[in-house]
Amino acid sequence: MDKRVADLEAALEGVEDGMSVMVGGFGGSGAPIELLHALIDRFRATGSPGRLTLINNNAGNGRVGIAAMIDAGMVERIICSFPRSADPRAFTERYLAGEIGLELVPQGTLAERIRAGGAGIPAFYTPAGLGTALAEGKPTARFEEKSYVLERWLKADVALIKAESADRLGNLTYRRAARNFSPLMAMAAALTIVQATRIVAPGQIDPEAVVTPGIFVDRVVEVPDPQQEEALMRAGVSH
Amino acid sequence: MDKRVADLEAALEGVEDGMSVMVGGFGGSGAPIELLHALIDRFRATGSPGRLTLINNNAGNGRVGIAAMIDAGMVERIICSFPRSADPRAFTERYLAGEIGLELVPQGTLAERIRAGGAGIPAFYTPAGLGTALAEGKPTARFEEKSYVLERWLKADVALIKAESADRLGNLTYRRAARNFSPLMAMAAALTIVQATRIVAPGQIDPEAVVTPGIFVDRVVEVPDPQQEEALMRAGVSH
Amino acid sequence: MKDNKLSNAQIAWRAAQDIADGAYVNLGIGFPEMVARFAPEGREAIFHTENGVLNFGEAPAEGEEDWDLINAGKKAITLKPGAAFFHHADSFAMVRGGHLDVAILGAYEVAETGDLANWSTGRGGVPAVGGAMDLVHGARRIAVVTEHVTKDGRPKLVERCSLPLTGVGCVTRVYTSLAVIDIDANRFVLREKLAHISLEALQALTGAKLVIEGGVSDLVVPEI
Amino acid sequence: MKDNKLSNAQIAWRAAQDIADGAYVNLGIGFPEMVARFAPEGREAIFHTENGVLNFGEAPAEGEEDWDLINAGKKAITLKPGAAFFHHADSFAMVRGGHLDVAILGAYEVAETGDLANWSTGRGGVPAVGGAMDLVHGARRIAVVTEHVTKDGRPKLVERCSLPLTGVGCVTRVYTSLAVIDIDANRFVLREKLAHISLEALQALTGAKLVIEGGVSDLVVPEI
Repeated sequence: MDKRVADLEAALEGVEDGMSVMVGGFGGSGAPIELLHALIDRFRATGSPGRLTLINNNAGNGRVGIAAMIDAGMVERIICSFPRSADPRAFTERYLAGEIGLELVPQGTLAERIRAGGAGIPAFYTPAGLGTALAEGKPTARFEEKSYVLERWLKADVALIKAESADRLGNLTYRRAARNFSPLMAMAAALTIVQATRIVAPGQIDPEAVVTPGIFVDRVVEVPDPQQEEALMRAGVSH
Repeated sequence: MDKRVADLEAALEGVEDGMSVMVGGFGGSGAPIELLHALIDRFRATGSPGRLTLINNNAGNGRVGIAAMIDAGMVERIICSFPRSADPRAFTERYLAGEIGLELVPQGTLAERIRAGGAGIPAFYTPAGLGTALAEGKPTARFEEKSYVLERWLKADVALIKAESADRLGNLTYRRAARNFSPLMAMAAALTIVQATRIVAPGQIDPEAVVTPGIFVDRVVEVPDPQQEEALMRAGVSH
Repeated sequence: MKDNKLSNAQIAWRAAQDIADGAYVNLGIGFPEMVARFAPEGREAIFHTENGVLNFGEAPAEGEEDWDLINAGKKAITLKPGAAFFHHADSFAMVRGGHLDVAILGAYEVAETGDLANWSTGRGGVPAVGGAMDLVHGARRIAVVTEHVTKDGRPKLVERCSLPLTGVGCVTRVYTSLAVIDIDANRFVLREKLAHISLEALQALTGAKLVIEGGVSDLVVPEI
Repeated sequence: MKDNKLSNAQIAWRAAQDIADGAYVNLGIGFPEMVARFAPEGREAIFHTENGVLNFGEAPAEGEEDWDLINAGKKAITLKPGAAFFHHADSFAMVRGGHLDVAILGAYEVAETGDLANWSTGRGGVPAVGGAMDLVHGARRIAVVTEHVTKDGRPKLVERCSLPLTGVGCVTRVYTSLAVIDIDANRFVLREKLAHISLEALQALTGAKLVIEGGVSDLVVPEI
């Protein structure tokens, strides 16, 4: 079993028009910049993949990563909890022009919906959002005299993940707070594509320290010295 | 903040008659033998705590640990997935005599109910048990043409956990497959009591490798060279 | 004291005095983050951030940032010994599961019923909610730090919120630039106020009745 | 071949031949565990056990057991390079979430509808279910390995299960001591049978109609 692929293009094979794509990261921490930029390059060269639904905590920052995908016109809709950022122009302009869809989800509900998608739990009750505009129209139920909102699982066609270490079986570790949504998204996508800062031999990752077991991973591509969204932003880089 | 306590007696303070007690472990791996035996010793000396509801994957083996608690007459009811074992006498005799209650729960549902208890999810849908005797009387619902059973969270008054390393803040690691239910139970109990094979200084456990963050832990007692249920069993030990 | 009211730092200081030793605390994005600076001597609070860190410390020096080590406001942080990383589902298990002792949040409006509005100005633009709707139902105690009135002088403490709600009946204490107010049985109960403000003046700046119960202390904070 | 039927090891061998390279596999407690011994040359399967291990290997030598390293049957195992530990909720996320390619389970009865009964003999005693009810709804393919008939000669493949069900409509292939049978559209479709057994004899040992569709091959296994 060898989930390694040679390059970003091979890693992204099969990401097509109209797909739902989970993108790991919280702000710039954990954003798989090289995978995103390779997808943009393909879109610019071939016109595909377009009409994507992105699932991320945020909606991009500056002119790189998710923001650059929006700028390129690849994104039809975003499911996120917090579409504001230091430089939210890309999303804001399209959103106010009615050119991009938004499903706003409370952050904990977003995380739990993705986990549920990966764990085979089609629906669960949560107190979050109860009595607010974000729960309008959703079923509610009472348990022990408290009311809760019924929320559905969230799955995706593809997950794009940035990891720290990986082996050929797809076992992953993450770097510090770059972990965030990535282990959940790896579980919830039909095709989980990982860029890892380093690929090591099986056994080199302590079995106790594996955060994402390989069963959740389909492809791994090594990207040494990955770019960091926040650093690119501050350097004024556009992709 | 210092969650360390001096000895097993101090660790177990407040475990009282009629409480629900989650006990970490799967068979002998992860069973907190010293905590259980200290509780038995207290029961023998004082007649308390009795009438306990135990939550564990199993229902004891041989004459130690949970089986010894049953033998001692402390256990009113067990919630578990698999009450059979190599030597299930303690449970089997009392169960067939109608002297102990049993709530049988599919193993994945048991794990998820405990996680839900810890995560503030009062109920969730699962396919497990659908159309079987174990789902009788439970609400069902259809999602995307498939039916699911509604299951409720499971919480407890106390969790008794065996960890490998701990620090004074309650951060924990486990040893190999002894992890099993313990991280979930630590989340789901009002009072989480941990016996750790070694207590280390804060920072000695890599923040990336913490399995149970200290927020879920109330007390830690050091038990070097802990006994292993399977080994005790094979040596014919009775407590 | 500028303009006869507390600065944000002073409001944060006052809120910090109510954090018990050993408390697990989540601070909202922006001004509530300042609370962490004022933990009273001898008390150790452990701070949680939604994006998967427990026990983080001060911001690093400029130029020393690691952008994989940030808080929910995307600001660079540092770690204290005994920190832990975890993924978002575990992070919100801590929140939703009732494991945090207190969350201290900002507000657009707080109602005497404990309703909180702090995510949408209702004026169009881009809505954003983040973790606020989970926090208000998760932490054992929800406190708010806020100016007593809006920039144009309208009350932020009201009978019923006019803006989209974050949570219903969740706030139990409000630290404002003028007062400390508990919410109890759908009433604003005044606990402390700045000495120089009369009850009448404070009531005039408040959009719902201020109840007095068991006495009102002076709100005293250091110059910061 | 003893008694003109396959041994458990031979049934397990046959089941192993259908495991694809790179498959993630869960094996039921007891006789299904033998499947792991017969992975075909050149194919690498990764075995999952409910109690939180991926990529475990053979049993250790006697005396070398680490009782914190066991499988769901509480038997000592070893690790292969690239193994991972995880807690029970993550383990059953793998199961319930459809991440396993195949689960190979034992059976008391299998119905032509794909219903499986393997957890309770319905005769009183102590019931125990373990992870079976999760596995039957989780793995992408549910196969059964079993004797073709019970010890007292009654069919284990039936029209409707008489024992308490583990899962409804979940099994798609059955490897017995006499045959390999697919379950398709609520029918037992015979794929392979031992050469020396006539169709009529096999049908007589089976509690529901055996459908022939596209030919029946000889069931050929090595002496083990």
